[in-house]
Amino acid sequence: MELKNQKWPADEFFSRRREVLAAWPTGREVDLDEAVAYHRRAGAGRSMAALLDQARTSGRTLAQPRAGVALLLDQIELLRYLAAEGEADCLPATIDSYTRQNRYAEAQAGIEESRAAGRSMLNGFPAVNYGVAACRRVVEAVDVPVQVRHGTPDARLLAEITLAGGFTSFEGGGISYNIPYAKDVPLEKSIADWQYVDRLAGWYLEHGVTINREFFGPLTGTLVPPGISHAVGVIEALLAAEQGVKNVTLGYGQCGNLIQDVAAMLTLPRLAEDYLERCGYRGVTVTTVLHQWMGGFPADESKAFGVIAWGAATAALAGADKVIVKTPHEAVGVPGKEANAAGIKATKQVLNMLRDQFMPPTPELTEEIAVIRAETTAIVDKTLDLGDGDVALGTVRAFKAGVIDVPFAPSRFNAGRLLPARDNRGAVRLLEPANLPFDRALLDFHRERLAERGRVENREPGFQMVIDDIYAIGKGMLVGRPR
Amino acid sequence: MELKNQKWPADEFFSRRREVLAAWPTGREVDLDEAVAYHRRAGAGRSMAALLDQARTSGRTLAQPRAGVALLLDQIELLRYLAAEGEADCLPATIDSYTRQNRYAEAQAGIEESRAAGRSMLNGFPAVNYGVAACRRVVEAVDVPVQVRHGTPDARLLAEITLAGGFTSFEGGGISYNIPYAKDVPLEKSIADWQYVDRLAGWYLEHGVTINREFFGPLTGTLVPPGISHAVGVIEALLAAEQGVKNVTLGYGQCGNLIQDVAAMLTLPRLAEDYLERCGYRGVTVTTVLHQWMGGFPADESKAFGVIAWGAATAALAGADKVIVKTPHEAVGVPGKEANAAGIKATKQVLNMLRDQFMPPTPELTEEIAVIRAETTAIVDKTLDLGDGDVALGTVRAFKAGVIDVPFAPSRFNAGRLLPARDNRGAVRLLEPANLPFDRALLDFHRERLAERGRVENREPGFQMVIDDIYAIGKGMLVGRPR
Amino acid sequence: MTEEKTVVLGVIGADVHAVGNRILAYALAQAGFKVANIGVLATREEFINAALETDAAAIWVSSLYGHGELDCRGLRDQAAEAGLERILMYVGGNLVVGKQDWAGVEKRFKDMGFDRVYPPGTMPGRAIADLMRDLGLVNEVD
Amino acid sequence: MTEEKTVVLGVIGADVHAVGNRILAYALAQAGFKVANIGVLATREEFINAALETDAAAIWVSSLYGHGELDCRGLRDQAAEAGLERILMYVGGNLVVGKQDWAGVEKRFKDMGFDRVYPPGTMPGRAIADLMRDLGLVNEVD
Ligand code: B12
Ligand code: B12
Repeated sequence: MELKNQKWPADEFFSRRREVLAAWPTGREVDLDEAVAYHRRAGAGRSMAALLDQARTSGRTLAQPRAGVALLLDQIELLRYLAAEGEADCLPATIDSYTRQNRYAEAQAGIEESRAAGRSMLNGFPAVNYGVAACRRVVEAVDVPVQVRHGTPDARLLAEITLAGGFTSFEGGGISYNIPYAKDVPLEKSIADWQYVDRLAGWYLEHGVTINREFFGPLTGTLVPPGISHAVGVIEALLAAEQGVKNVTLGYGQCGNLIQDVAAMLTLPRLAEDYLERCGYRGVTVTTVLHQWMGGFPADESKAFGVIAWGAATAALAGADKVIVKTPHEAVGVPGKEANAAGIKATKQVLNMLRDQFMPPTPELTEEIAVIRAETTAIVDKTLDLGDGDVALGTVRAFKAGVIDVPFAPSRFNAGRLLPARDNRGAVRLLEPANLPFDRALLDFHRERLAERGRVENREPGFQMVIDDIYAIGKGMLVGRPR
Repeated sequence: MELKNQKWPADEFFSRRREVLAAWPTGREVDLDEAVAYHRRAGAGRSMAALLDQARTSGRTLAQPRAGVALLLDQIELLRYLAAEGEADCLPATIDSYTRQNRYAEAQAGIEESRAAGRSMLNGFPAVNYGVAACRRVVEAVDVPVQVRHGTPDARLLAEITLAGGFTSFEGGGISYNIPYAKDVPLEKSIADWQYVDRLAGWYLEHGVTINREFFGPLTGTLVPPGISHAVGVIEALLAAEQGVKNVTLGYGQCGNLIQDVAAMLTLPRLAEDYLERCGYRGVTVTTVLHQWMGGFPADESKAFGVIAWGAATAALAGADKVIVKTPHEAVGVPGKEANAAGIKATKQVLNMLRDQFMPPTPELTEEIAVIRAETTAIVDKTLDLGDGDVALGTVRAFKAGVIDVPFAPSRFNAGRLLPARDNRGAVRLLEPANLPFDRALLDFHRERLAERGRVENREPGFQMVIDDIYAIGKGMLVGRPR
Repeated sequence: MTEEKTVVLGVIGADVHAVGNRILAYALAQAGFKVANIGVLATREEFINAALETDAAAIWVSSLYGHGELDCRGLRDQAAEAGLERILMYVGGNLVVGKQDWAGVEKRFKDMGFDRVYPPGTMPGRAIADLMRDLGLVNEVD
Repeated sequence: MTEEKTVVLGVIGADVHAVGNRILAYALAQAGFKVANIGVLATREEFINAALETDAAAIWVSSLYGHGELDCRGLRDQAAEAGLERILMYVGGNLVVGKQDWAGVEKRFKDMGFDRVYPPGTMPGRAIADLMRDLGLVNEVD
């Protein structure tokens, strides 16, 4: 089947399904009708879509950790602890990296080694290996909705098993879970595989079960300018909507400059809604999630708390519907449950204290909003152009042309020519815009902002500046000033 | 001598000095000329005034902890640790509560019990008991300026010993170290005793040694509306300037609403400079300090980090010259050195990340600025009126009349009729303005803001709201909403 | 219900923390007690005199600032000497300097003769419930 | 000075963390080394083949994502089998899952045959200095 942005016909979907479910023995456990009945019995209390809706209408920001370990009982205990002691508003199962690469045999070995070692040797929860019934035990262990978080280019089997397993939200997309998470996976393949996932979510919806679909906004987590991640988010929303998804959450990784971050969070749902509407998708509910700083963290735990709390403050002031929480162990390793709860509690304290506060409009904010809108629109419009109106095809071509280019991405299907750097106030700008389809005004804006920093630091903007910025937050700064 | 705002003549000062120094044996160690020579040798690296100046001109915010223990060597180790591991920009010796009440015999017992118990039984460093030479060992142990922080209505001997002991900054004032810190000390007495301290600082200045004088902005630390603490700060600055002080730092305790706090920090130095100028004091350098939330803290350490980091963010966005740092142990007890360093590190991470960011002007901010200016001006002008132009006399009368009224203060010389509460966005307003000399517009403003909250919470603003607000931050909120 | 029992309330030693004291007084009054509030910077003698004067059923000592261990010693003996052998004595606040093991702190204050010892951040309601029980004002079973 | 020695650089296993790899490559090149960068998602075989092809002096393995312990086993033996008995092998990153005692982690990786093991957040300069020493490119005394 050739890639195009078109709702999969049922026969196509169901014939693919057979292959997908055959890829690992647990695939046999999936029974869609039984799964729908299960979700209906579980009710709204388990629904991420319902919770997000409630957060959005009440102006609250939900706090969600990452959390995944190799062993089932440990996963259950972990989630219970994060709900009770950590006060998490919603929870995840974060999937391990072997599963993400569809290496289920290695994941199995990891489970067994973990049992032997008495500690998790995997960096996440291998849901496929455990299967549907085990997933339901995880989901039922807590009173709040649970989401699947991962980074899987081909997540078809994972989606089948976890959605049948009672999870009500599924993160990822054909771009955001490929370009930062893979080296050799063609976009044609990952987009098609995620059309499958979206079609599956759409199927659930058609049978009365709303699955929330979240796209991974932070991409590589490292100095990604908002215009780029917004464009990817909008495209993934369009792709999902075509397959019948009606509940989407768009994400953004905090960059660190308050004005830029607030502008990013304010523009994100508006842009998505505009494009959904323009492309004829009606009745899609759009919510937002801010990821606390996704790049390198300081190793010192107190300093990490500083970064975490600033992310929480940004989420609150920007009115994010949800915030993904980092932990004081971020620079070192997957957090234990205490460190994980610590991150959530610090976050919630700040969210609650700022619950009734917001960032008032200012000329600086208005300018930043205009820039982000212009950038995103330029990229998405050009992508649609390149695909002759087909966003799936257009995306493949846009990446080839460097019209979308994600900094520091490992994928060879990403041009990788773009270089970001912070300006003098810490906003992320483009040092090397490479082939982004920006007009002169936008390009001048970026150049001038970086030139300003260069003048202050008395150096030419260049790769050393980029390196300094990559290390900066880890070393207790935002802008990587020369020493 | 009757109280008036007039520079003490030398003979008056020196005859008082004899009594002061005779109050405890270590008083004999003070030799002013030798002390001046000592300060000159020590140089600018030890000068708090020089450091603050540098912070102000470079737009940086200094981080300073509280720190005081009973035993000398422990105090030295503590400060060294907070400089090296905690990365503190300047340091304090926080004085114990017996010394603050001039109970030197009890402080001595506390030192001895601490030696016996092997842990500090005092909540601070009893500098008077240790004397001049020991103070110099403390000051010399670190490379950064060290300040005396306390809460002493009669701090004359403490000032003599610590300033001769090489400290270059001294906190307190005749109002701010009486009303929140005493029950039975008449303002006539505390103001006169602080005129002595200011005269002493003035004397040092006349001999080439700048002593920075900081006033204790937070007062009772509990829902003090900025107009009140600003008025006290301005008055203390005027009183100090009259005695020849030329380097003052005005303080403010974070209330928690960003806009209100930024407005408070922006107005504070402007108001002080305006009044100093208007009253004829030239060449006084004014800097500012923000205290991270001074009321009840959450017991959970992660949540405490959230409060700390939000205070740091506020200080940075408001452009404070210095921030006084809380610790994750705040709700429980005087922090050990690790907890203390942790608070500083979290703070510095945020300060550094926000160093190049600021809160842009907005209509909300402009309104808040106007309110704080109007309130402060109303109180200070009425105080000057009441004193027939003499601010010292006026202050005594203003407190008697409730023209200045500090919420929750223990002093019986404070009217104690005023009640503050948060509005719907968490800004601190007046529920019961009692006798504050506010015009109708200001009173309406406060009433309307609280009525708005009342409508949202569906209850009449009243004392239960005040109690809820007192507990709120400790329970993870800013506004004490009904459960 | 409380038969207008009186509680003497104060903050001992050189301690000026006034906020908790204000709230405790309000909460006790709301619960129907008479409150003899001697406020902050209260000496042991002031506690005892107030208890004698008001024929109090209990003394509630607050100490927030860390010197509680030094300030509270001898209070029980002085009370006994004054003829207040059976008066209830509670203490609460931030009783010692720093974050210490609570069991140890509680024991030290119980050894000083306090009937109940409360950790930092205790909500008034909890102690008032204890007081009603200790005074036999509520049925133990419910 | 470095006589154009080659270092094979890559991120092992199912690991896609690309940022550190990019910076290490840049830093090694700046220090005068030739870099054979096999990038992320690198298998043990790819490391060994690259080392053979480029006659490399050292292999630098990165593992950030936590599975390093599972992925690195056998690399030393496979290298020996391929005739690379004496090649230097360094490993660095976030080698294990979670925050673990560093001495234990270091020992486990040394036991696997790595010559040097670096904790999270190691700056490239430090390891490059070690490499120059191990390759005899600098005088031990300075
Ligand atoms: C950015 C990031 C990501 C990005 C990566 C984008 C990309 N493709 O590059 C995204 C968001 C995609 C991501 C995904 C994941 N990540 Co990640 N990620 C990070 C993060 C925040 C920063 C990494 C980074 O770029 N640092 C900056 C660079 C310059 O530093 P560096 O990578 O540490 O490398 C330097 C040194 O370590 C050293 N070094 C490295 N290797 C070697 C080798 C030698 C020989 C020497 C001498 C030195 C050396 O030199 C380098 C240059 O200075 C770290 C945590 C942190 N450090 O703060 C987590 C972290 C590495 N990620 C982690 C995990 C678990 C994951 C995920 C599984 C998702 C999850 N559960 O959260 C997936 C895994 C995907 C996969 N299959 O690999 C964990 C690993 C946990 C562990 N070891 O216990 C970390 C530590 C976070 C955590 N505490 O949980 N991640
Ligand atoms: C506000 C405050 C101040 C204000 C007080 C203003 C005033 N006059 O009231 C100011 C700024 C002036 C101040 C000064 C000082 N403070 Co102070 N202060 C606080 C703070 C932040 C909040 C106290 C408060 O008002 N809480 C709200 C009220 C409602 O709660 P509460 O006081 O805890 O009381 C409740 C319960 O404890 C309980 N309770 C109290 N007593 C009793 C008794 C009984 C019988 C029962 C059943 C219950 C009970 O019920 C109360 C009502 O709910 C606390 C730390 C915290 N808790 O977060 C530090 C704290 C109490 N202060 C402390 C110290 C050391 C000082 C100073 C020495 C300065 C310094 N080194 O920092 C001076 C001392 C002055 C003096 N001579 O007493 C320490 C005490 C340390 C210790 N015990 O180890 C604390 C814990 C901070 C810290 N971690 O260092 N402080």
